[in-house]
Amino acid sequence: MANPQDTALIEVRGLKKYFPITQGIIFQRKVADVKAVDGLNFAIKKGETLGLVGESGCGKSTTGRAILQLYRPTAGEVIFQGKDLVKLQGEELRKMRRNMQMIFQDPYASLNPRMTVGDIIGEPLEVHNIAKGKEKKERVQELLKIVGLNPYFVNRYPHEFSGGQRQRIGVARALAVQPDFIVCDEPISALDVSIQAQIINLLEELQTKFNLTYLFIAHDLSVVRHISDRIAVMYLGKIVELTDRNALYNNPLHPYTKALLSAVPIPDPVVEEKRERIILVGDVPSPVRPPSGCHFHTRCPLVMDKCKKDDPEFRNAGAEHWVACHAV
Amino acid sequence: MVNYLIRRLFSMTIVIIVSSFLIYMMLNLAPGGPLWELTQAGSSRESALTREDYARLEKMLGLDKPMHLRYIIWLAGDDWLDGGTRKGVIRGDWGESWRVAQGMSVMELISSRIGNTIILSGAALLLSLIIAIPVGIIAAVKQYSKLDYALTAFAFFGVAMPVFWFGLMLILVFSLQFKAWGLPALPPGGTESLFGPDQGSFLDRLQHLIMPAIVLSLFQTASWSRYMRSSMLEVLKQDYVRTARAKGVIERLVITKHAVRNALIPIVTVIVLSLPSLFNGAVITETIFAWNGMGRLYINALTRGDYPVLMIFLLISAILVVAANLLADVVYTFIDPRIRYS
Amino acid sequence: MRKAMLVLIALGVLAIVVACAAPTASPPQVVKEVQTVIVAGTPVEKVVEKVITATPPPTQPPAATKAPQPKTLVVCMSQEPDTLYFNGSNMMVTTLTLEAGYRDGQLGGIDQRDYDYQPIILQKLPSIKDGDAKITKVKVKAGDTIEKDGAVVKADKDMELDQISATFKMKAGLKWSDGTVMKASDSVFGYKTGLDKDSGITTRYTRDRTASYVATDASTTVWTGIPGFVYALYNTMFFEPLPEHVLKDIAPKDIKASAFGRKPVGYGPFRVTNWVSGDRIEMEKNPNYWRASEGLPKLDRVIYRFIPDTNQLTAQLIAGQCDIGTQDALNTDAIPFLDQAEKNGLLKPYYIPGSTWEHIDFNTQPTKAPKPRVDLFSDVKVRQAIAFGTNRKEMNDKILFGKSVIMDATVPATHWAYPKDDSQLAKYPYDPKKAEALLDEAGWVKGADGVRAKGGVKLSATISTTAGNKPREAIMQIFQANMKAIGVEIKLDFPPSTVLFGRGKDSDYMSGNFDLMLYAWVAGTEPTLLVYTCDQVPTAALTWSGQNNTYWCNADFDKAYSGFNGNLVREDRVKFTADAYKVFTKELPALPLYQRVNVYATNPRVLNFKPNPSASETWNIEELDVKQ
Amino acid sequence: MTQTRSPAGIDLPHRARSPQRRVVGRLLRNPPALIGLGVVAAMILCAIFAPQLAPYAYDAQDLSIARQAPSPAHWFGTDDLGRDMLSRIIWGARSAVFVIVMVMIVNLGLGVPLGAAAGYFGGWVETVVMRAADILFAFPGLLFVFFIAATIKPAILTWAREAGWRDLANSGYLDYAVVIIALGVIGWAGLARMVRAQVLAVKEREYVIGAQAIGVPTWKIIARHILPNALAPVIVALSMGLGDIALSEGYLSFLGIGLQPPAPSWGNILSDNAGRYWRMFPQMIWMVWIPGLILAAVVFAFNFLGDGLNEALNPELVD
Repeated sequence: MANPQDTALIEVRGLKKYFPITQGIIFQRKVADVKAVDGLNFAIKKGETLGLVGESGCGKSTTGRAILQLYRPTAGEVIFQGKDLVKLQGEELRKMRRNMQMIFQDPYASLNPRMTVGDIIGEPLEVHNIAKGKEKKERVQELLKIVGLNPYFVNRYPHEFSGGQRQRIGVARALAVQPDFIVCDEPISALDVSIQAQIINLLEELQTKFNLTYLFIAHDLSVVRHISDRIAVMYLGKIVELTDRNALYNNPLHPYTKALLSAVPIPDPVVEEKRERIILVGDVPSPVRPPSGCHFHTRCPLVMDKCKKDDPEFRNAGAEHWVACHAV
Repeated sequence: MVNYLIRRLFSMTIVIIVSSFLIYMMLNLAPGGPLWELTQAGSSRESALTREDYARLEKMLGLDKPMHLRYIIWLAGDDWLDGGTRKGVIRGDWGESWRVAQGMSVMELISSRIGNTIILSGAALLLSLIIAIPVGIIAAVKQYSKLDYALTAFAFFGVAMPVFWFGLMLILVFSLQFKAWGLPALPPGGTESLFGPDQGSFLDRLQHLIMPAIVLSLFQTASWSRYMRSSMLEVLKQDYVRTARAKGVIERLVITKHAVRNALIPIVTVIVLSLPSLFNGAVITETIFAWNGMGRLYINALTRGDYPVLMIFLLISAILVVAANLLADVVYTFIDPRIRYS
Repeated sequence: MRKAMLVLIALGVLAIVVACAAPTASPPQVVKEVQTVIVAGTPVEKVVEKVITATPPPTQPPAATKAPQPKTLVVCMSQEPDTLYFNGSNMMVTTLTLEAGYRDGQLGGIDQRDYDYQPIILQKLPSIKDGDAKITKVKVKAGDTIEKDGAVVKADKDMELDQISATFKMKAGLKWSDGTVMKASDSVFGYKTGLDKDSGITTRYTRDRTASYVATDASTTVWTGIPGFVYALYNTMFFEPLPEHVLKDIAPKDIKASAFGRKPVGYGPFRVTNWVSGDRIEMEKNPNYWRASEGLPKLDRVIYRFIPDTNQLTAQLIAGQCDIGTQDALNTDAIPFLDQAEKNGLLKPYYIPGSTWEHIDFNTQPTKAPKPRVDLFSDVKVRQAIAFGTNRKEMNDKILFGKSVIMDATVPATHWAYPKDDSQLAKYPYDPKKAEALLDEAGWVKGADGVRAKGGVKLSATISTTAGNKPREAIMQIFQANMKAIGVEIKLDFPPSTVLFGRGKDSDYMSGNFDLMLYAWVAGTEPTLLVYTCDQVPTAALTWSGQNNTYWCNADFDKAYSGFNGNLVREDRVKFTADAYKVFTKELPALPLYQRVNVYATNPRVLNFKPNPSASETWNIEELDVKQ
Repeated sequence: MTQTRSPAGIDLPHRARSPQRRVVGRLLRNPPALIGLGVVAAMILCAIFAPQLAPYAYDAQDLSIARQAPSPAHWFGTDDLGRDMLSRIIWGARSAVFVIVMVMIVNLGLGVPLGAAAGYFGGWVETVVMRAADILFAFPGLLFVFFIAATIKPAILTWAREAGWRDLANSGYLDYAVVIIALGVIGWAGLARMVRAQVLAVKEREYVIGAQAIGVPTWKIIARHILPNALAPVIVALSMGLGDIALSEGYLSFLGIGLQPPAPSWGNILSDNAGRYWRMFPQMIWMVWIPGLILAAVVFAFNFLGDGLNEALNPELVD
């Protein structure tokens, strides 16, 4: 269990998101679940960036969306500013969205092609009654300036911008309501490498400026290293390791983390030469029927008989280094 | 897939039952009711129908019962209900015609027309395919050329022509004026000659088929060629076509081997969905060309208020439409391996 | 992908197979007959083509001399008979078809031509004068069935009433088409079959009023009416024979559905060989026809085709695939074209003013109707003014191309019931000035908008007729324009016939929910008089089925009618009709317009075609012939 | 054009063009679509200004000049009752526009909200709407329109007459109502299916999720984010379908269950005249060909327009 700290802005307890699989000839009945997120517990401190890393399909995007209630969780609690978001409904929830925002992966798909930049960024201001008319326009221009875009762009359409610029627009939209918490769902993975750094820097700048808290989702460890304070590693709907950035990179405990890290190239030819590559065998198992015991046992180089039977406890291995592995 | 089929068949059944019930209700909504014609004022007191006669007729035809019961009897018979003699539609008793051919069983009546309708619709279907697919391909390959514009204009012409008007003009030119000009003329209508050396021969029937088939196929040809064109354009944009070209495959082969085959996939669905018309026939075309098919039977039954015929007709049509929808989905899975239903 | 092609190919093959296989699906019997024709060839098309152009026909009929060709006549009509069992159908086309394929004569042995009856298979029609029909006074006991005031009732006391009986003698040599001799008992069998309420008969008027109908020998029947039933048509009370030897084991209600319903054993000149449902009925010469020795019928085959679309039918006529276009299929719309085609020698049109006549009914007593309306037409002057203001000649000239005849009374001038001296009848030639004068006189004054008004009520009326009848729609529009000229506002109303003529008090017709109504009556042998009597004014007592929807009730007219109705001698009856028409034309509860024109067309090769206003076009089918 | 240098370092024209304006621009550069637009505009003008444009009243008859060939006084000739054909055709445009607009309203009013709701909410809403659409789909198209016209029309007329609206019943507008109900009831199902499929595709787009994340109310999400991006194929199908509506009215008239005279509609003008005079070749050719060609031209125009819209709305096309 992560320590429920007084400074935690958001706390996730036992979060589960199952997508039902229905079957049935005439009446649809649930036969199984895709256990996309299967019991997560963690907290994010105010002003902190938590990196969430895992392979495609491990449930990290679902986690982000479930926290923001874009997918209603199957079970669990998401305590945000003293309220359990899972219990909120309708208008209450809608009002709450003012404090939490999201930045999307695909800067091309995440902006409505039929709205001008001004309308896109202005929409949150409008729906939360923050600003109207001239005030709204000024605010939008200000936001454009903040994210490093020309404020004259307000009347343009998304198709007239490059990917990096669009992502800046997406950031501006998220910032418009002055949120406390932003889920960054792989915000740079669709961008050119040259642009990625710009966006990362922008996000960092903004964090400092507005005292933001990020959940930063990424599929590889190299990206999150720079921006995260702490990092959680996910495998098949569960967090297998959660700790401080440096602890994770220097002393990974979970064999899966080790394997992931071994795939990250190191920008030092000497070290890179010595880098031991752990190649995982087999595919990621189906989340419909996850392996018994430790989900990772089918691919784990350290697999023991126990792993096949018992699900390892997610425990503190010292210095807030949480891990779920029998071998540790 | 099997589960999917069974589920679809079940929902099909429900859809059909609900639609048949709606049709039944609507038929019975019409003022005057089924016996209206008999009660019309005649010129002499000889033909006046007394109230007792009316009640007796109502009873004979089962119209004295409440609506929902009538529907159930129609559907499932009344031999189990009150010792009646009707077996109901679902057990093969389609009833007897009241007006179109009194006393004739509806099944016999429908089977007497369906052959002609299948011939006509089938010929039109074939004609449409033979013309529409090459036209669509050519228009797509030569997009924005003069030829494309010409073919587009042709297609729109087909869609825009009022069928009855176009049919009359064909008769005028190819039957009447050709004859007046001493050219070999086509028969103006009917399914075959009633006398003459060729009566009933294949050639004779073919001659009678030409004009109605052309008129009937016109709309389909036009719209299918548009479908084919856009489907083809879509495919030509795909990477595998570009790759094939890049590999140096000659253009003709690119078109025939790579593009056309894939472009046909959506067209097959369109064609399958038009299959119910093989049964329904084409009301207007059959009327204009005196083609003795289902469409004419339908209008005849509608104007004469032959309820048993109408009901069965609409029921079969509904079944066919729903079945064609299902078939289209199934055919799709066969020809497009990317789609799987579960 | 290959599968897609396979599906396509399979579809194509299926269509081809179906298209090729289907022709043989018709009954083999037809195919055989067809082949005799093929061997023989036909000169039919040749003749037609010669008429059209001077060029030789494109295809020479082969082997024209090998065998005598069956002479085939194709009669094209708009509808298909619903059955050929005569009791089961009330369609005009059934009557038409039955005249060749079942019976001889229009009414079962009796024909109706020139508004009068002619015996066909009877030696003569009985008459009181000749002694083979008689009226006797009979004593009736309380409880006996009698007719009183037009209704069949039980006598409430002993009394003495008139009773009619008539003797019918059939001609010698009558046979059913299967060769069995026709007997008088077949007529009695026909009568008895109709007594069954489920036999399909919709009217039992005469059967209800028959005391007895018996065969006295092999060729004689005697009809006796119930006491009090004085019936002018007693001489037609010969019931249509049905072949007892064929039908004796079939319940009357099942006859329609039996083979007899579609292939009857009859006594007409032809017999049905094949009925292609929806397309045609084929018939061949009946070898057992009673006039076979006279060389009748002259044709070998007759085909009745059903072509609902007039355009197609005229095209078929010109193409030579139809020989006769019947009146139900052709209408006045086709007149310009038919005249043009006649000029080119393509066909021969016939325009006969028929027994159906159009009229405009006035709603004369609106306050008594179940649905009261503003009183517009109770004043006879208004009715007369409208008559004078209606340009019936123009209607005839423009819409009917001058082919019809304007009517003054409820029968055409050629009808026996029309007064020999019609100077007593009020007539209404087109005279808008007189119309305006009458309206002024009646107190309807023209307002600023050109519409007359009286006491704040506008002279504005709605004229109703059934939807979908083009000539009537045109006539109503002319009427509207005519009325506008004399200051009467007319609105047009085209309800569906179900709404206009529906059942009971809900219909506009019965409930008086109309101002003016345009529709037609049929003038049979008996003139249309009954429908304007006081008895027929629709009331609740009559279950709203009375037919005098004008609500006009006139004692003088009723007196003339009852005199007419209670009299069996034609010479005397005409005097009563003269009285009735005198009242009718002066009072004008309805304005007769014109006789509907029956339009027929034949191929020029058809011989002996003699249409008659009150008979069907093929009444002499046995004498029709085609030029070879 | 002023060029500004964006912080990202890319030159962009300062004036922005909205997608809508780009569509219009593309449409106006497509000659057939322009022709279609012109014909449709002309028809609408005729409909609006029929009383001013028509040289005679549509029901003014002069039997002395019946069935005349086109002349300076009567450009399209006269009909059986000596009515000016040009005037009747101009007034007929009003009927056509009325039917088309009403059917469109019924189709859109039912099809778009129902289809959108089915696609967006899923669950029982989807089940109910889509099964209803399935049921309507099971009725065979035009045959069902004939069926409705033949069965419902007497019922509606009777009801209107009972209610004392005889004039309304005779005005032809109830005939229209029947045609509209018949065509509208059938039409919405197809539209709803199409809208639902589009909505299903669009609702998973990230900008919709983005709008949800922002807290945009549901109706606004549907109206502002989903529908505008889902309607392109609907617009195309609709504009092509409008021609069909005009044709269907003609077919109803041909079978005698459409609009009743003297109300002029292209359908009844054509089926009347064509039925009577098509054989009078070439004497009466204007009676048959003029209304026929006009009806065909309008259907043609709608298809041209639809085709043009199809190309113009295609997001993959760039200027």
